[in-house]
Amino acid sequence: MTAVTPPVSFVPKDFASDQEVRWCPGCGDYAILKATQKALAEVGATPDKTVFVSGIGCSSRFPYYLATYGFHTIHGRAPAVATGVKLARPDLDVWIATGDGDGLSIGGNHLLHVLRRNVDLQILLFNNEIYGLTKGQYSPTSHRGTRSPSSPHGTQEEPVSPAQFALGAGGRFVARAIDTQQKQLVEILKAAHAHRGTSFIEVFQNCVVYNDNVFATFTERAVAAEMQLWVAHGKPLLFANGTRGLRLKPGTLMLEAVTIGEEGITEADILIHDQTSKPLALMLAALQPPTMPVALGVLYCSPTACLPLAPAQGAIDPAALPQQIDAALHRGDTWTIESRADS
Amino acid sequence: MTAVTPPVSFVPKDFASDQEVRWCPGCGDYAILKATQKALAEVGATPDKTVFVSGIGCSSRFPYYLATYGFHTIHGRAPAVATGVKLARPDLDVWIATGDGDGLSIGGNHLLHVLRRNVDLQILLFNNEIYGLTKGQYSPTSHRGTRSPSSPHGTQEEPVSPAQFALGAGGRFVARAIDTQQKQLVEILKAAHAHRGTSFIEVFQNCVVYNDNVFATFTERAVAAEMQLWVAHGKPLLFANGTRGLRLKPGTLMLEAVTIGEEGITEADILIHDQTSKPLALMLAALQPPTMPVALGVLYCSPTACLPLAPAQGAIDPAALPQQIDAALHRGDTWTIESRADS
Amino acid sequence: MDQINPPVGSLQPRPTISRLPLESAVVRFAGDSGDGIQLIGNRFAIETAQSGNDLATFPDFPAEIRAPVGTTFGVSAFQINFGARLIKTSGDAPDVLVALNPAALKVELPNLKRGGTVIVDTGSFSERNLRKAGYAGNPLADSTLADGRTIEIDISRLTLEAVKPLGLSQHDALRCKNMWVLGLLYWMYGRERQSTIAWLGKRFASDPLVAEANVAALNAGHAYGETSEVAGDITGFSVAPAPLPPGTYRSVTGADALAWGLVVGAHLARLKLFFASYPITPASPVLHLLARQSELGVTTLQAEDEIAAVCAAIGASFAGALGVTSSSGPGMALKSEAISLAVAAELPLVILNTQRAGPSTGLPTKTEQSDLNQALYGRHGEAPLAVLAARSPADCFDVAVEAVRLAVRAMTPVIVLSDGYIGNATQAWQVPAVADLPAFPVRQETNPDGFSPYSRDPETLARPWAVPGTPGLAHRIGGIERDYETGNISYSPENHQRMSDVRAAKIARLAQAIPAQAVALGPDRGRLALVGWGSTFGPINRAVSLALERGDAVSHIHLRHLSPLPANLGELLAGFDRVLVVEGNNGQLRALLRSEYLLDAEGLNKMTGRPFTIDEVERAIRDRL
Amino acid sequence: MDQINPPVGSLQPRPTISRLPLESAVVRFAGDSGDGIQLIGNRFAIETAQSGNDLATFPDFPAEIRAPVGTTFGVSAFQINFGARLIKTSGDAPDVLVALNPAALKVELPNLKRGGTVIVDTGSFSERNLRKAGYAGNPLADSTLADGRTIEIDISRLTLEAVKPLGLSQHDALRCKNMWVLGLLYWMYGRERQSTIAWLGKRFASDPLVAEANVAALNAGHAYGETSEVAGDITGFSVAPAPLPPGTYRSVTGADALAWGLVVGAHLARLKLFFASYPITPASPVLHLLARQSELGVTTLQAEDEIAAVCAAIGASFAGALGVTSSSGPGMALKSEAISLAVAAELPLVILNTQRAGPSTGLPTKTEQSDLNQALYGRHGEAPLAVLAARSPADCFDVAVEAVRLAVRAMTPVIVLSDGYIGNATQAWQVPAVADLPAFPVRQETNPDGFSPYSRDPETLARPWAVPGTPGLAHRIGGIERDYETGNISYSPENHQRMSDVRAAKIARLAQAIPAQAVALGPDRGRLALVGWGSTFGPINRAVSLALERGDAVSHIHLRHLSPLPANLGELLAGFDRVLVVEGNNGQLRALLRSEYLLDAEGLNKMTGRPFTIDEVERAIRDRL
Ligand SMILES: Cc1ncc(C[n+]2csc(CCOP(=O)(O)OP(=O)(O)O)c2C)c(N)n1
Ligand SMILES: Cc1ncc(C[n+]2csc(CCOP(=O)(O)OP(=O)(O)O)c2C)c(N)n1
Ligand code: SF4
Ligand code: SF4
Ligand SMILES: [Mg+2]
Ligand SMILES: [Mg+2]
Repeated sequence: MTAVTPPVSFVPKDFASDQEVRWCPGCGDYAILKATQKALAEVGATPDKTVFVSGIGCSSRFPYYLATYGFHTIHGRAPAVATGVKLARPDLDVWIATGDGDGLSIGGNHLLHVLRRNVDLQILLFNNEIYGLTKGQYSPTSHRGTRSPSSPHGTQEEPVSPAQFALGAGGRFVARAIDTQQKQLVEILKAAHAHRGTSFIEVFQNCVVYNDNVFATFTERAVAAEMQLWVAHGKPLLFANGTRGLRLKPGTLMLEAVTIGEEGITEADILIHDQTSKPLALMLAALQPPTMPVALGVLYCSPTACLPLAPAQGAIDPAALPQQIDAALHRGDTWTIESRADS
Repeated sequence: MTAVTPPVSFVPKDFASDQEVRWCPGCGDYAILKATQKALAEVGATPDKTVFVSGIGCSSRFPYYLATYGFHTIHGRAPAVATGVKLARPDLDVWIATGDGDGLSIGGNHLLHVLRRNVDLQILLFNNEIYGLTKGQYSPTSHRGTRSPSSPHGTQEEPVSPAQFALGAGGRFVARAIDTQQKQLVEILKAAHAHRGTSFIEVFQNCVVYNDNVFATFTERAVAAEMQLWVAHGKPLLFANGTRGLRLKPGTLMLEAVTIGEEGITEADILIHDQTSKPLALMLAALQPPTMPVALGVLYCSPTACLPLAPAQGAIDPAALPQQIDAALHRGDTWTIESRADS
Repeated sequence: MDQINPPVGSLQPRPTISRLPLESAVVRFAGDSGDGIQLIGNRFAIETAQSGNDLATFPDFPAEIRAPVGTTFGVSAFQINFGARLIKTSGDAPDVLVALNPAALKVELPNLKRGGTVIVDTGSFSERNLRKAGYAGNPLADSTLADGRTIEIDISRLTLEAVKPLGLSQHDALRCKNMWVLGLLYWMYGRERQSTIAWLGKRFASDPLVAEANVAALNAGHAYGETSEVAGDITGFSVAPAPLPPGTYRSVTGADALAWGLVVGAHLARLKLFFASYPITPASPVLHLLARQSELGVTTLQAEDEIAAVCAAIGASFAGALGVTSSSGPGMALKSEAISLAVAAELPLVILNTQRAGPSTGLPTKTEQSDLNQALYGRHGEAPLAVLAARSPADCFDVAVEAVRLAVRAMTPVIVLSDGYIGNATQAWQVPAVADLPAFPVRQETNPDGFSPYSRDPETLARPWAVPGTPGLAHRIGGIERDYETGNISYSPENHQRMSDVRAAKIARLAQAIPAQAVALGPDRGRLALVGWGSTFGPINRAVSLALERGDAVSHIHLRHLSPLPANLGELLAGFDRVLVVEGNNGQLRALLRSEYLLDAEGLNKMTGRPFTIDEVERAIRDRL
Repeated sequence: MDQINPPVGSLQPRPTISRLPLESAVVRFAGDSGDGIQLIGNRFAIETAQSGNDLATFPDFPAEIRAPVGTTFGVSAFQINFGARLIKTSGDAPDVLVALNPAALKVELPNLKRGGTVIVDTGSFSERNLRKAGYAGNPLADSTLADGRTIEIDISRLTLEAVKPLGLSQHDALRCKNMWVLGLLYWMYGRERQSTIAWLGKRFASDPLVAEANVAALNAGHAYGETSEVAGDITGFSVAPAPLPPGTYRSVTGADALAWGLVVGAHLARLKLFFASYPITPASPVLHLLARQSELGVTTLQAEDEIAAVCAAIGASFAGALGVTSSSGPGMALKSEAISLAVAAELPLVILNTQRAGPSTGLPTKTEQSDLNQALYGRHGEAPLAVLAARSPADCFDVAVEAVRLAVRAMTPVIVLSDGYIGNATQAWQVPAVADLPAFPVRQETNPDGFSPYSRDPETLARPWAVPGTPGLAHRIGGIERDYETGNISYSPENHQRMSDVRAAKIARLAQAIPAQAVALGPDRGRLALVGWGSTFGPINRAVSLALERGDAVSHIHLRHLSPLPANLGELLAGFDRVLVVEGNNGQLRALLRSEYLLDAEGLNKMTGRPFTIDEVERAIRDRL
């Protein structure tokens, strides 16, 4: 056996595997991969202690490109597999990569339950509002009217909002990011990693082939400032380079976008982001272009007890185990058959 | 063939089937059955046009006891089966009966998607915070610490809130009721029936055998007034016989219970229930004893387009169909092989 | 019909008198679900075991959680077969039936052995109860009970009288009825009361009055037997100890034994046990037992559904634990996609299926053996794995250990088939000493030199188990076809053929690691072999042993390993003129044996939700000899 | 190797010269995914069909959505087999390979027929592209292409030149390369250009410049052929029309034909078609086609997963529509619990499985026949149903209609097995006139007199289909065992046996409603029969016909009905000395035939993700005669 001394710290490229990356040229997944490698390095992760679990989809190829342990499982089930990994080995750092189809169509139930159980792991949901791998059918996040091979006349269904769903499911860390906005994405990944419990990150990811520019209404450079609201705990909910902000429409429970300086509005009127407020998080998650900017960043973070609990079971003494098992087997009613004289 | 002339209108017992009801004596399901039969009669339902679909569980035995069409399917899948029924036959009045295990454990994904698609049907979720039929294991709605055969040391998981989940999933009608409170339950069932789209009703149901009195904190007669807040659209959010109410805690996004007459509070300070406000519905759904009353009634009702859409496909002319199919088969590139002289 | 007047003031012990010796006996207790039938059944079983008999029991719960009192569908029953010989089944028809209400009589009487004895509580035969049971008249008054011996006792009244001095409410007093019955049965079969009295004291420690009342009822029932015996109304029996190997015994259900087998198997492999399941009848008791074993290092997860359960187990296996999941037919169907992933990923995984009667929801509380095909073939693609079946409650322990051994040996999923019958039935089980069992410690990979996640052990063809957290072995696996050498994704045609072949070969090769098939009973070759698997063991074995006693040339072959089949099986079967496959399905093993060995195997099949009776198997033997 | 100098200014038509007549030819187009290979393949197929040849094609997409340009895993190919005779497969090895870049040459060359012709675009053989393709040197310069005939043309440059007058960007101009190739191939096989030119006009109606450029490239390629032919560099071939029955034809993939078969089948049953599915490769195209047929009354639902899809279809069938669902192996696994419900509820349901290579995710874009066991046995409990398999793209239509007929006849689920090969392959298909097809209108129950939801038709054993909304028939059904008479829940042992028996009998009885098994080719009895099911039809049939031509005594038997098996099958097979079962799995049908008929059937098996070649089957025949 060769003793392997791990280097003290790792740089992003230490997290790149030797496998050729096979997403379409221009796919947003590349940027997410890059940000993840960077974030892993920055949080001081160790490849050997890190596990990426994924389902099926373009996005779910993610683990192959990371030099960590990885398990590309089956469609929709990554949260369940990852729960098993984490409960069996609480010391491992577990991440899930999933897509809008993998995570919210076939995998919706497992996503609900991993969030509810608050298993200590990070979930990256690549939302491209489409099924990439199976060639472009609409997904549960596709906006109403999306035309696709399976919806030639446009979808007639309301999409699910990943962030609202995650909050409704009991998620305690819910964030949003954009594939190409690396700086923010890396920071959010780091915050997710720091959070104890399930961290859910929806990444708006551009599928150049089947749904190109679907997020253009808020990701295009020209509209980015107007249409992106990056939230920060304790900071006012400002956007458009600080010229606009959100306040509670007086007398209602609705957020309203206002312009500083107009109608006597000052920065003091602007709501302060409180990442521990679930009602606020829900309202932020519901904002939509064109009338409202998209809320990005850590919408909600409010830690509570998570699974696995402190390793109470860690206290098993292997040497004592056989006797303990013997004792357990003898618990309750037992009786003894004596060896008989005549046998 | 005998011509059956349906009676013009039906009374509750016309909705009772000839099957012996086999729930445990004292089970809350009886009361829900009774209320449903009453509501069906009151909304003018016809047994022959009504379909109840259920999964598996004590609660899912519901269809057997109604003299309507019924389908007792498999565990967790009632929403999917019911979606098929409704899309195939938009003229039928479709109801789902499910439990907290059936609907929110194994069936969580289908519940999400029927709500998201907003299929025009009614869902009764019998929440007894336990798996009744399989003899008492905890369910996803069991409160933390619930001891059961599968959680001998008490559960370590946070429960899911059915109403919050339904709202997060995009539900457009979310209500809550209590099994034994017949008057309100019947009214809520009628409101659900009137709503176009998916109507979701969580009924707190007492399982006398495996989880007796789990809702006693708010259902016991002694605490009912203090701990039940029955909401009504356009009416102030009052409880405790009108002596207490909810207001928005000044400067926050939090509901606060206040006493009329104390600290200068008048009824005018009390929030008016707006069933079209999702943020309010979410806040109401999150209220919990002992510090807050449980919000009951129609928490949210905000209709939008639902499935099936107006029967655009109803316009198929059966006589013309063969030619239309022929035409479709010939669309695109075709060619003709002439009959050959030599054959 | 013997109407017995209760002996008044007869509670003093009487001198022991001569008893009728029996080789074995079948007793069935039946009453309303609220009557405490399971309790006295279990207690009777324990005393019987203590007295040295071998035994098997079967609890027969109603399908409803809590049916209305007095209805036929609310009848709860408990059957015990015990004897001076080795006991293989819980018995065909009871010799003695105890019916505590009319509904119990209605449901159970048809199953009584011809000429058997019925003990009824006449006190419960009210108009109302008769009506609830669906009796037009009173069966005690008409010819219903003509065939056999009926002992009518107003047990209700006698119980009330016995506990009267304690001043309990009528309701509470009547709840002691079951103890009165137990007392009577103790007397009939010569059992001691001491330990039951002690147990009652402990059980009702917080309520000494109730404890006392139960003891009083127990004693009264016992005394009643003594008195009647003297009067010649009730016969006392004696059943000598069975020739059991010396040791410590306990009674286990199949579910208990599976659970303990997993705990011990994981320990023998030196692995942590991770058990994920979703409740389903009749599989849940394994989850319940394991949920209580956290001090033994067992982690359990009640998953959101069966898919999540198997996936979590797979995740745990990937992470280096022994992942186990369990279910019954409908849940097994849901797991099949994920089991295929475990086949592809080549991870150890144990999957328990406690079969119930199907298809679909079927009869959840009834037994059947109809999931063999599903276990063998119920996956997409060619996804070979190992399949084992347990033959009896106690055998569940050995089979669970064997499943762990094979799973880690070949890095493969192993399906273990049990069923609702052996899952709930109990048997006396000799408790092993864990240290005496042969260990098979797993070697997880740690050496990065030349490491490939899909390199293979030349003997077993297993790939290395390289667990996350191991320095230098980070790798990626998945369900897409993997390169034979590197484990990376490969779309190569030749590689897929090679991998398909090696997956099949790996399972086939397990045949080298399992014992040759032996004959369970009878000669090694001959005119007729009865072949079974799983819970048919008891009835086949007993029927064959009776036939052998009669001098018939018949053998019993019972399979534990269904995939791969034992290497010598074809040859063994070829030694018989006729082969009769006895199974609780439409001929699933039969089809496998026919296809495998081109053998004209016949089938004895049954799908009633009930196990075979010895009698049914005996008749099939007679028909063929 | 022939280095050809492009003829300058040679775009005028030349007089037609004598062409080499061929009975059939296999052409394979290959290039980068961005090269428009599928487009010209399809176009070539249409022109070929118009000219009266029979044909079969197979598109071979890369596994990646959009692999980097120039890589081997980004190669897209399209193969066509066409002839003056009936064509059964898309051909073993191509006679002519068109390789539009080095990666295409690298991937495809090994499959070229010995002595076949390669046409390469030398313009794409840049350093960079060679490197991306993994070539160390230039294969055009070394001995790589020594075996056979290579035609090197700088197609890129010639295309640029041809479209230059139109002033397109280099990028847009190069995109016409595929049309240049198509023009050349049109010339080689004597195809007309008119309809393609018209089609280009329509396709690029919004961009006339692009249309013109494509036409120019097409013409240039064609003219190049003419010129070279005169120069003797490229041979022109002629393929006479095939002896096809007169009628209107179109080209269909298996997926198209399945979809149309469902539309027509539902119509023949006078039912509304409700189709629910979840996308999965290679099954999705059926969903895509049906999603476009709402004007024909088809309702489609893209469900949240496969379980929801099958459940919605079951719900629709319960509500009186024809419920259909479709998937591939992994999704089929997920559906199995619900299929069992449809068996228990006795509702008509059609389930399509377009098989792919497994286990687990396996090779999603590759073909296999390994889900037969899953279809036959992959459910818990005894849950018999009907299983059919389609033999070719066009046959998918007939099989889909047959599936609907059997489903409604017996009120049963029917599984239809197709696979990735025939699902994507195309074949010429004679378009039927719907009115000429025999209808089988369903009689849904309307009579309340003596109605019971589980009464049975004495002939078919089917229960009545009483649809919600029908006055007076309100009833409840479910997955718990139902009483034989009333349909209410029943826990009775005898009833479960009776219901199990009738479920089996109902499917067995379908054998009376299906045609007797005929021999597809060859004598009715003899030395050797090759037995197949599904997509092995083409290679087996062609191989057997070649063997028969050689005078070998061999027959081809091809099964459409796998459950129940045709009543005469055992007898038919017994007439052959040897039976060889050819299937793309490890011997699943073989095991069934062995078990069913105690017949020592051998297997010819393959699991490479590719269909059998004719050659492989021929060799197997030769080995056995
Ligand atoms: C059980 C099963 N059903 C369906 C599929 C086919 N499938 C693979 S990926 C996918 C959807 C992928 O969509 P998404 O999760 O959004 O990933 P993306 O490709 O867009 O990143 C589907 C339907 C499958 N592999 N397995
Ligand atoms: C596929 C499958 N898994 C598990 C079961 C067992 N099962 C039946 S009902 C049930 C839970 C019922 O709980 P709930 O929905 O809350 O209904 P309740 O009985 O409490 O009304 C379970 C686990 C099943 N029938 N099928
Ligand atoms: S199909 Fe879309 S999501 Fe998939 S790799 Fe290509 S661009 Fe990315
Ligand atoms: S177990 Fe509970 S939920 Fe089920 S019928 Fe009994 S009381 Fe009702
Ligand atoms: Mg996606
Ligand atoms: Mg419940």
